[in-house]
Amino acid sequence: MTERAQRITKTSAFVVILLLVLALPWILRGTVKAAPYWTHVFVLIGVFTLMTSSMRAIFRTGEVSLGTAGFMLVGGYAAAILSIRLGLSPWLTMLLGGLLSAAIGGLLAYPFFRVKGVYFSITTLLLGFVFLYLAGWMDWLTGGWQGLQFFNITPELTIGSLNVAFTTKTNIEYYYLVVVVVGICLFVLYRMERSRVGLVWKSISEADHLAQSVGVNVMGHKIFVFTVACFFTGLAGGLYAFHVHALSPTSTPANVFHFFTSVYCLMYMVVGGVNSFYGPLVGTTLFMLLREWGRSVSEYWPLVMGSILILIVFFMPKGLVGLPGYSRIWYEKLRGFLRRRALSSE
Amino acid sequence: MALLEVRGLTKIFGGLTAVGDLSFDVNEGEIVGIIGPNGAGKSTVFNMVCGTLKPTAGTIKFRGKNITGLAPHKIAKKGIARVFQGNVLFPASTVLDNVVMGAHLHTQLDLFGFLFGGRRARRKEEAVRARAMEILELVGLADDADTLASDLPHGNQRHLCLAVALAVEPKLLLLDEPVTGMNAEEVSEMLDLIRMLREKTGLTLIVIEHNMKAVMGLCDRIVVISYGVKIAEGLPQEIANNPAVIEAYLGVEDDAA
Amino acid sequence: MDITAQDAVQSIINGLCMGGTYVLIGLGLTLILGIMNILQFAHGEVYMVGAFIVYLLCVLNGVNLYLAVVISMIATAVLGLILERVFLRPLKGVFLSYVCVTTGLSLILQTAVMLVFSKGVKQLPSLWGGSFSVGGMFISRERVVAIVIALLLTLALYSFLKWTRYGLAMTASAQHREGALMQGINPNLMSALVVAIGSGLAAVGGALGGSIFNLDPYMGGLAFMKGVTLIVIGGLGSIPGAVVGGLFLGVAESLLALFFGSQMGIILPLVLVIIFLLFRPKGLFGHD
Amino acid sequence: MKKRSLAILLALMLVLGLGSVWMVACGEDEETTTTAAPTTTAGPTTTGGGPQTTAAPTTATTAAGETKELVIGGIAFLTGPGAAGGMAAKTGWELAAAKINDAGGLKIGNDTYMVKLLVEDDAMSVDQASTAAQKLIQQDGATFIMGPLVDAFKNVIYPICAQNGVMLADVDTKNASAAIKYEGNTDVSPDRPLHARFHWANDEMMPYLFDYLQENYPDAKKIAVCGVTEACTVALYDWLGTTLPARGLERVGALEQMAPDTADYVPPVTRLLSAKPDAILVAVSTPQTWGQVTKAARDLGFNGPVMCSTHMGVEFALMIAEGAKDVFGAGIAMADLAGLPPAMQEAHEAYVAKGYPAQDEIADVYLVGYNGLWVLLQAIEKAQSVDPQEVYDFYQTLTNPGDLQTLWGDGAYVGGLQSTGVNAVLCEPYWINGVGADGVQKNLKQVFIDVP
Repeated sequence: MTERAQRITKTSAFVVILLLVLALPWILRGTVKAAPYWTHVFVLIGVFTLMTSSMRAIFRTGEVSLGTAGFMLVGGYAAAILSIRLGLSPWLTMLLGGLLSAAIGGLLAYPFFRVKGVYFSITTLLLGFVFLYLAGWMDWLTGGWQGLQFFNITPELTIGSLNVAFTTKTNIEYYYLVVVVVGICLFVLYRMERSRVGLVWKSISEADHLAQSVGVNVMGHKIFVFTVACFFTGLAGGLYAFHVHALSPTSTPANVFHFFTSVYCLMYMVVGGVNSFYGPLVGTTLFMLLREWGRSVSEYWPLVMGSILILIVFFMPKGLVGLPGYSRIWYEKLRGFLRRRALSSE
Repeated sequence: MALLEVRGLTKIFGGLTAVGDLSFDVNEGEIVGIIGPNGAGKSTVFNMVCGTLKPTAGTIKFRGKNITGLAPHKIAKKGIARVFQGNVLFPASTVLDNVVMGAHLHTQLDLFGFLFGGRRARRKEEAVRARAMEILELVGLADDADTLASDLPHGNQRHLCLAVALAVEPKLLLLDEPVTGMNAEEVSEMLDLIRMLREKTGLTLIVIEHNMKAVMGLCDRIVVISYGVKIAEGLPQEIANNPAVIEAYLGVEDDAA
Repeated sequence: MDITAQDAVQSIINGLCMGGTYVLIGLGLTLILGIMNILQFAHGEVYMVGAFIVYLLCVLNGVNLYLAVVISMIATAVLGLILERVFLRPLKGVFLSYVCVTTGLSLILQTAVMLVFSKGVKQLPSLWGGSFSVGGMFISRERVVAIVIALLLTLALYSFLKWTRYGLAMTASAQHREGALMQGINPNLMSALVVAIGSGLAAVGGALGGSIFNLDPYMGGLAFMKGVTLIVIGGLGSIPGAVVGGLFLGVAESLLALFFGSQMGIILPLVLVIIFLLFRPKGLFGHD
Repeated sequence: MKKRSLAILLALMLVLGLGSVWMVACGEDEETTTTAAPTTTAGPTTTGGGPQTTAAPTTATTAAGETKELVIGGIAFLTGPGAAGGMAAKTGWELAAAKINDAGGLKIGNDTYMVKLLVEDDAMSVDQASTAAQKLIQQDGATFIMGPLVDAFKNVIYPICAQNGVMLADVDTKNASAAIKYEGNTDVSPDRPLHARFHWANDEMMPYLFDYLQENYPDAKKIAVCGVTEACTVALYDWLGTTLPARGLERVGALEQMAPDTADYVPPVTRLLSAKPDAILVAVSTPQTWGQVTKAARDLGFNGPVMCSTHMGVEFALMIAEGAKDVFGAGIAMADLAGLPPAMQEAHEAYVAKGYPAQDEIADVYLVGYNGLWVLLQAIEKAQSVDPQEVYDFYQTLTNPGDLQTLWGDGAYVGGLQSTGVNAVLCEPYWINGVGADGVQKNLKQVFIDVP
């Protein structure tokens, strides 16, 4: 295929997917019985895609952050508390939640990046727990383990005479909100990765000492990417908060702010394909849909999840994104095998 | 004024003196060799010059400015590049990308440029790539521009390391054991390359090397250290006949061989 | 509220006991981290499996508790060997793959145990029921037994590492992997050995934890977190570090909980550890 | 891909996205009329406020003697730690549904309704609770939702139920009734139509526990209070500050809150005992708290009574605190089944027949679940309607003793007129179980929980 043809295929695929994403609520309305419910599921998928992609941005510099859920908690709680106590507009508080998360991430990034690899993962993991316990402990601010509820607070948008409330009645408005916000964030991440900044990240993950010796401010870049990722994660938290309208730090592994959410994001990332920008998108969408379809066997879900993860690591290191490539290899292998058998039987 | 002035450089690791009160100068255009037995502290000296390690005491001046204890990337910006011991590369990147990364300081990173990369930024990027190709031609790797760095044969990887460092466009280049693990033919090829570079670009070089023969043939001046202390300095012939040096080397010749 | 000095001393003793179980899980984690450079996310689940094997033998089949602990230790060591051979060894050193495979394993083990033993909270018989009083302090007998067992095992491990050929090789590998390779130490053998030993110790920790507190398929997560915290305090791959770190963590939690309430007993050690990490990233006994 | 094309696509995306929002906003009015409602198999009609989505019309008048399905949804935590409780509640619901279905279903008018029970997992997470509720209501057509077992999640589910005209039935113990004011209290109130409570709350149970304490441990005057870290625990503690002195008892020491993930209960119990209490009250308990507190207290040499106001079989506490004595609380001791009402014995036979052990630590939870669904089905049958609003309205008229039957005994009715302002709280008999000085687990006393 020529380069031009390749580009055309890619662009058209992108456009088709984009149109699908935009038309989704209307498709759902026409096809399934419980459209608001499925729209709600896709809203959650959008939020988690943003978290997974942010995690992957940090991973581009070679470090695995396991504090994703913690920063989501910071963003979500900050947005909710500011809206509840100070009556600020959800639009503003979502942004402020992201900024607070970014500020905390940026401040902690320097000490955290002084350690590398396993140590960095451990530190972020512990930080996630600190946030979780703090949210439970500071009950005068966060409502404690009981959590916060704020059903009366809904983002609203007024353009001229038109007033749109992003309610959970049909979830459609909120879906488009998530599509737009997550779309912009993903676009920023995409542009970063494909630009020189992305090349620098890659160089840091491959050989940080060498990168440093050719003049790359390794620490600066790591702090930058961590801060940006924390901002997006916090923003995801805000989006989550105003969709579910309740936050609870219940300390069980299933809770959304628990460390396991970070692990699940890691899984979505790896299963989708860690080397591709589209990996987190594919991984998150497929897995969360799978989980929703498999509700009736939800107690077996962690087992399925773990098994798929291990199988993917062992047999498809490029993740699901690499599936076309694998299928060709597997097909070739099968053909070779069949031919050999045919030859031996003759 | 010397290009690099090292005065009283000392590094102590938990009570153990790795480098003690080391002083030497490097003049513009020179090739200086630093030799010494295993564990003499040669790499520690490099690490301190490059900023990877902070000296316990002493100063390092580069072009008259104090650079002691600066962060590595700032030192690189001042014009000191380094080739690491072993083949330290960006293994999963192409040969060309390796050199492009080396030219990092000569590219522009603006905060919003990456969002809507304009024509100007693209033109700049193309210029960097063209320059990288030139450097690859210089070290003889132009044909392998699109191969992955990790797929190159050992000798070529060493050349690529050199190319990456050259892309920084340094005033001073530090080479950590550039010919270790090479056969005689590759060694002479590498030495020719280094000499050629100096003639073409007027680079100043400091070389750490085990291979005495290579150092003798290459360097203008040699500093010998043993257990972190300078025991001799001078022209190659003087060093070769210095009894202290011979003793220091003979003492470890057994396990080196 | 008046907390007497007696309460504090009592708390320290209880903290040491908690620390003992932490040490047992932390030793395995830190050795695996030091020698294989893996954070074994499934180690908490190995701890849990060890406890459930004791439950299976002792409560469901009436085997003597102490015998059951020994059998569980061996069985879990074998489980460790299998995990190492099948899942960890084939992944040659890719950090992300290790994280994924071990977290995957932890999910699988959790769910498998939950499906086999059902979800309810369970309890192992007490190691030695009741408590005795010394100078007005009440000290629970089973906690004393737990400290003694933890210390004995730590000593045994220490002498193994200090006096035997394999032990010395293991210490060498933990301190300097490349150097050990050059000395002709078989890294695969070392990995297998260290996972087996670590898993066995974790199983005993699980049994102690399960009889003092209670058992459930999700208990490994918390234990893992404690183990991770203590290796940050003690330093990567360091055995004295793990012991000191574990006991320190146990006592700190206990005392902080006594003076500031049980919430602070959980949060403050974590905050302290993060601050600690900023000033001493290599831990108390860590090395470069 | 070209950079510019991406920028254009982004702009396109923005425009389309905003456009779609606009379309939604404009199309809102006509949508409600044209969209097919999520047709539930039961076909209830909603009288609840506003243009709602549930509006399907097959009413009971169509044909005589039809057999239909009544979909009832349950939400509980089925995964993760503590899943045992959720699973037990699910089992109880299943047994109650099976009992009604085996007896031929509910006879409403000329129709027979078979109960179709669907239980979803809330995974202890607010978004999953919300997802579960939306699925049950919209996809499966549930018109009554039971659960979830955690108070905080009821707040998440209630708006979804109210929006869709679905009745939310609290079948589990409440941590605190509406009489206890604190932020986030989810108890029934006039502000929460379509929300009914089918079981007692901890503070409604406590007076009977104190009665028992004063009868059997007359010397125990000073009571230390602890519980899990929750807003309601603090509120209950404050409430006890005035309630206890009125009975001649004294609340001593500070409230001791046990954070989730607490491994060692000795430090908090040491603090608790430093006030030198005669008795300990576990005001709000997780499955472990009661047992762990008892064990720690006994290890620390405390010999006074330890009581718990959350419903729980004493087996559960004794499993952790082996051999402890003088422990009692609200719940049923399965070891002492003989003296219990026939309805409960029958339920337990069905439970054992399903393969569960006769002496199960979590048997109490399934009984509570069973009881809740049974009462709900009684209310539906008495109301002679499957419409949530009608059932809810009728339920509030069942105020005569004996209007409803429960597993713990007869004479139950709907009360709570004074405390909540609506008659949506069930008053029922219950039991105090525990271990006395003789060390035998038994059902100590039957009480009748009467909400004023």
